[in-house]
Amino acid sequence: MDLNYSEEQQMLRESVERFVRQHYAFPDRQKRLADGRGFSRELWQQMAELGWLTISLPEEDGGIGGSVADTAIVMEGLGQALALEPYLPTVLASVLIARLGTDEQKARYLGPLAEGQLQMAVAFTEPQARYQLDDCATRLEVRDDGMVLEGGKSLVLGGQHADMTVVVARSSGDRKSPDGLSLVLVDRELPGIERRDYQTNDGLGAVDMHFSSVRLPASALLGPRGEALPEIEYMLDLAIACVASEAAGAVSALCQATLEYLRNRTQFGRPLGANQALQHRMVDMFIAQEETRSIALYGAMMMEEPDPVARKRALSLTKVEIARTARHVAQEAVQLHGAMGVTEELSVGHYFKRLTAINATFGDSDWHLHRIAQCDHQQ
Amino acid sequence: MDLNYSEEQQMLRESVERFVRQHYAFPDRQKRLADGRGFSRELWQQMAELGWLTISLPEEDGGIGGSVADTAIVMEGLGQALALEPYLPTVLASVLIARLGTDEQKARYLGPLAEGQLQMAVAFTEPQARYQLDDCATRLEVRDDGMVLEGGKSLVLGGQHADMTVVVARSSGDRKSPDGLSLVLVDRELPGIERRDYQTNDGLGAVDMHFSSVRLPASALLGPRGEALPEIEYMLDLAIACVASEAAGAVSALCQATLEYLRNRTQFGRPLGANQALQHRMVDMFIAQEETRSIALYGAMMMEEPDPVARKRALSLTKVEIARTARHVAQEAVQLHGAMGVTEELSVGHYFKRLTAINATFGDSDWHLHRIAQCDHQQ
Amino acid sequence: MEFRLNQEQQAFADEVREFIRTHLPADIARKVRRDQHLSRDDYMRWQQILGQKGWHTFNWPEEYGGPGWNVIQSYLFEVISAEMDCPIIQPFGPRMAGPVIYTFGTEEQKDRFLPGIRDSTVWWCQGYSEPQSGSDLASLSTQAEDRGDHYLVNGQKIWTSYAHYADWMFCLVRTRGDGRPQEGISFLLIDMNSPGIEVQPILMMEGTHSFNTVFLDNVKVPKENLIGEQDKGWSYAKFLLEHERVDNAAIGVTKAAMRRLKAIASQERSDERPLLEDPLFHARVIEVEAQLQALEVTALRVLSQVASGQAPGPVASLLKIRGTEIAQRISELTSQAVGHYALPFQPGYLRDEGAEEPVGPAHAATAANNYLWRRSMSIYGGSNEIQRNIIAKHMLEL
Amino acid sequence: MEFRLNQEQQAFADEVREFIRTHLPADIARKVRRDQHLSRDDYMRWQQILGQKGWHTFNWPEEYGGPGWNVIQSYLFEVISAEMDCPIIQPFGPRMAGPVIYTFGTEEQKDRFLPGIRDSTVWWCQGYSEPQSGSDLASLSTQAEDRGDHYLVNGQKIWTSYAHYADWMFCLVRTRGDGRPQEGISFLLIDMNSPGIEVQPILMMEGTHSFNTVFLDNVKVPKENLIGEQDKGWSYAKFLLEHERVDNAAIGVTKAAMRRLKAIASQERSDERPLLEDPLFHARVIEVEAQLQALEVTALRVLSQVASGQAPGPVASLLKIRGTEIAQRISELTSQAVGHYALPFQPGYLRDEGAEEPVGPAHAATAANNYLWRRSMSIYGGSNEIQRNIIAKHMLEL
Repeated sequence: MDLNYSEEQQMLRESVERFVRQHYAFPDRQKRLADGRGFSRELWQQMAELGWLTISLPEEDGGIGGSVADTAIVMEGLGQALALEPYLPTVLASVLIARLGTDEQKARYLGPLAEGQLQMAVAFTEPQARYQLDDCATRLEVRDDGMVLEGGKSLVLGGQHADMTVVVARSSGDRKSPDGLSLVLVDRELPGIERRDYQTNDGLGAVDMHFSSVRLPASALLGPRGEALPEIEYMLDLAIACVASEAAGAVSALCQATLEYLRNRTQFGRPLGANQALQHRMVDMFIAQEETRSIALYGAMMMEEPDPVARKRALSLTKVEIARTARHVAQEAVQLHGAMGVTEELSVGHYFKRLTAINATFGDSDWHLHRIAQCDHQQ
Repeated sequence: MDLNYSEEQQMLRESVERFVRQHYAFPDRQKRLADGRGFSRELWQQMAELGWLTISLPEEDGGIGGSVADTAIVMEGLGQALALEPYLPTVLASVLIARLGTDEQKARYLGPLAEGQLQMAVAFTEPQARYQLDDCATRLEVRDDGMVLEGGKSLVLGGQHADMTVVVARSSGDRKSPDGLSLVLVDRELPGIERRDYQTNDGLGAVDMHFSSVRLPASALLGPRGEALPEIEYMLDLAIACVASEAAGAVSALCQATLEYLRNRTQFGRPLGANQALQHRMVDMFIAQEETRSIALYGAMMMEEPDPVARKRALSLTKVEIARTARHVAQEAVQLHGAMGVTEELSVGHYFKRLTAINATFGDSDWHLHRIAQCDHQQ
Repeated sequence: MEFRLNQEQQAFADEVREFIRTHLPADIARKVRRDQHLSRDDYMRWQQILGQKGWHTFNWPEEYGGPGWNVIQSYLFEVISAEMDCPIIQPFGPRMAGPVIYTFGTEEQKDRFLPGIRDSTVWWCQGYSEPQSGSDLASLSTQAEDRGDHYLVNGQKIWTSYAHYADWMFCLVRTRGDGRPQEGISFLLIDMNSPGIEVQPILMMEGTHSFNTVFLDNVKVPKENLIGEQDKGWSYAKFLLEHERVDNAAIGVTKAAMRRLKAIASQERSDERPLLEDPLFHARVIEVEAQLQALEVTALRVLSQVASGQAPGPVASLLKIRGTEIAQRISELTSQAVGHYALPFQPGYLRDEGAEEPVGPAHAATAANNYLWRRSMSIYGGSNEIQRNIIAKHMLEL
Repeated sequence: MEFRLNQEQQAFADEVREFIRTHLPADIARKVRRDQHLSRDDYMRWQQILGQKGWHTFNWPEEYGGPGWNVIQSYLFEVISAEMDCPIIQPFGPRMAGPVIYTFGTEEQKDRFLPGIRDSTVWWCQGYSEPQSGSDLASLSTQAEDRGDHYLVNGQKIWTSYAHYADWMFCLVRTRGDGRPQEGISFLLIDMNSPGIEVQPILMMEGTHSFNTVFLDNVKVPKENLIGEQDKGWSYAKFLLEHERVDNAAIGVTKAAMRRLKAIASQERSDERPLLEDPLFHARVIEVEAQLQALEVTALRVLSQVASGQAPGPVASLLKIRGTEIAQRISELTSQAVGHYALPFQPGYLRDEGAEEPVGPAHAATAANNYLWRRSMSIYGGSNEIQRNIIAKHMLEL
């Protein structure tokens, strides 16, 4: 038990902070959002050069051999920056490949991913499934000469940028069976793929995908056939650890902005922050900020837990707490900013939207409460 | 639709207020609590003379022909007074007799009840049942020569004073069957009854009863055999309407006391109430006070609703809201009173205990949320 | 005391229902049902239909063309209107400009301005807030200089709802600089077509446009457009603010939002069951419903008070606070109900411009947007913090 | 960064567990497990056992007899102690009097007072609050008049925990009346057997007695009992208050309360299932557990800071605020779990004096009482409102 950052982690934190300070002034972010490309290729290259894109992968897979806690440090910075770069989808896809890929697959994809030359995403949700991971109607038919993908995926985060998408498909079993799920690597350019790109409230964008008899080579299978669910669960937990840290960054940015607003805005002839009622609410925001940081650390550390039920429970607990603290800070930051807080102009509203999106993805609080109940009844 | 009190109701309100002002100074209440008899027989007689004990009963049954809203007016006053008199058990028992009794039963019991000469209570909960009304292991065996009661009841509110107790017992069916429940009138002095009287946190006291082959005459049956559940549901809803109004009275007493404390107590050289953070919390208490009043009115009015499902749903909604507002005001009143708030000496803590007891009786908030779900799924 | 409708009230409710059923344009009702944003034309069409029936200004006294409804009738009208997917009546004319004009205006002003409000041929907007005076209205600095037969107005108004739709603006301006800030404010009616007025949109975080900045640059306002006495405008504005808070409870609209939430949560599936039957989600909905029920009775109690001639007083602030908090919570649960389909941003669908089908179910397409949009409810019309200050000061005497 | 225990930490934890297993008297553990109230003798017996092992003052530096544990070890000791139903160590000696004496006291004072704290042969109490100065400590008015070789103390202390058990009191008194209220306060150690001291119980709403009023009537206190400099007592008191807030998080005890809540909710039945499996109740429990988990990590972060030599600072207030709120919520849910068996009032059982069986299940007999009793947690030790003021002032610079 040791809650201190290592020296390397301390350096990484400083490096991330510097990067954010240099490149993510809010007006610059808004320009990137408006320019149609969605994010900055230049910054992406820099992040690749800093080694961040595959920071937690083993060195033999082209990573730096860090832990999820290292990824979390980067995510916290990106949360503070309200970054538009598709870092999270890259982390999720690369970790799946590193955990499940053949040597050939690793060699083929992880290098370009690490170098920022290849964009990937993971398609694991379907319209009817809500947050249920094992509810999968997309079917994968395995033939002698390859595989055929049939069905559709919704809300593929970062999918609009992805050259390759890891798709969850069912190779056997009923729609809701926990067994029979497989992962396949699907090239953007394959015939039979229909895509609908759209903007999302948080500016990050997503894609709905439809597959009509999409033919895949046998080499597109990632990991053992029909046994993907535990890995998808792992990926979900990793995603939670990531967005928890992102939320910690966003929450602390909101607290900072609100504090400054309270100090500088005057009303009835004195600073807003002279109002004790607002002071106490600012204190509660500050408390929530510390709680967000703490539970995000907990989530990242618990990704090292070998027992999958204990890990799932811990990350669900993380998501429940993040949902509470992020909602609280986001709503209060807007409210304490008054009318300006709800405009397009200020960053506050954009953080609000991102935190709201985080709460609605990878399972909302209620879904995780049910998931914890399931974990508890298993014990 | 008319939210105004009638002239008669306005007069009743004033009469209740006067009564409370005259007789319920807090030190007097504490003396009565300590004197071992539990409540004041003199006040009880006065209440009887004012016609309050059976205020909502039809005139032919010795009542005044009022509505539940009239009973609610008295309850609100008693809540404000933190009264110890067993008014609620009397209301519940008398209404059951008026609704279900034979002419003989009515003649025998309602007169003495109205005159304050007879004390009654209703025994409807069992240790294993939590709040479930139809979970009843106490059995009623019907023989040619009468009936035999076997089993036990817990938390019989006001049962320590009761000369007669209306007992819910099962004349047929399994322990949890909705059918087969009956009501019987049980005399305190019958052989085979074991009683355990105890104090409760709110000072009102209760009894656990055990029945070993208690023989009852056939005339002890109240209402049709085996069909009591709808009437027990009605009684529960009536109890909720009553305690909602009682809570409204207690909540407004707490708000008043807290407001005075904030005005008069000085700290750091100025009144506590000069702190804006405390002002806003006082405002939220005041809001909760108005909400309590409103939902209590709603509950009382909805007791006139003829559709039992709609009535049950409305009273459950009332209990859910009361649970929220009463808890909020009780906790905040204690907190804003600071250290004094948690002492035996001040009334605040005693209101807190009564409101806490109200929340734990007649179904807690979660139980009523489930009950509403059942109503909704029936529709 | 009675919660159910009596015969007379029932007959009135039937009449309202029948009128709406036969007169509300289907395209407008559909947009309201979908929570889409309405155009100026949508609002005006419906308000003019109501105007012809004499119901657009249903809260006005009969002498100025009101229908003479009592508070319960007005309440029923609002609840039924919302229930049947009518647009809300924009308050700036009938709720704000109108009452000030018929209470404090001259006969000429009444003749000139009231008919356009009654018939809803004129769109009004409210020029109150300024960049440096949000909740602190009395510190406003827009200047109106006395130029004999007219005022010359210079300044800037902000958060002006629908200024881009408006024909006229009622406006607080400073006509005297000394004394207490509340003194020296005047209440002017300004033609939005006057030279020197420029309206600039303020975009909201969810991408919609209903607020504006209004720049006033040497705008000439004839003196006949002054309401009441010069320098006394503050008292007229206060008169309005109190009434506004009662309206802000918006029970009818919030009840309709609750119904919509339940409908959506019945369509959404969680683990093969309707989401509404998920014990957690159901409990969250019911907890709000209980609060809404208490609010409704409180509003009816306040209305009964108003009917018996008492001023609503600071308790109106309670309605504003809880009304907005509850509406916000409902919008939040609605957004939660649609799961990750709260993410897509679909402004075209929101404004019903869409050739495109929405991403995900149609009911999801406006859910998140409305959650975002409703965050402003607790800020506008005097923030809930200001309302708490008002209650503390006046009612609790703290 | 690592959440699991390393080998060394695991060995330490095993040692603590083994010691408690073999040394904790069963009757004491049973009372703690049942949430009953402990007697002076119960506390002293256990503290003396710990004292013999050198663990009663586990937070002290080695030079004064502490075991030299690091923060993680201290933390583990507290968590394991609570988990295994040890009584909490009363803080007045080892956490309060002790650190002040070894930090600011003379060598004579150290020799005289520290052994009794280490061995837990002496019970200390804290004389801070006064009737007219609750949270506003600096306004205290108990006078200590300089009489050459002694002070003559007159005044009244209130909310003094366990004054009726105490042998000694550390006490803030006023030795000078002019200047800022914080100046002129001195820190005295007072023998509770001194003539002129009278202890009067304050009964709590739930019927228990742990607080007292202490009257001081011409109490002679030898000057050798003054800590540090005369008139500088405020700075010693502040030193303590900051440490107290860190302790107030009481993670170990709260984790034990959470476990107890789950155990009770597993025994209680709702609709034939364990109440803990009721989706609503389970969700309410887990929502608090998530908060407790965040608090635990926050406390560990603060402890790491303290370990690296930084003062805990105002973030300690956060631990006090959330620590008490979460503990209160757990006690409330525990009371809710037992249903209407929260009603019976059973002081005999609470103090383990009961010949009688409790009404209802044994686990219910203390549940409501503890909910009532824990309401004071957010008031004592500097109310949570004062803590918020502290954070606002120092950390946020508002």
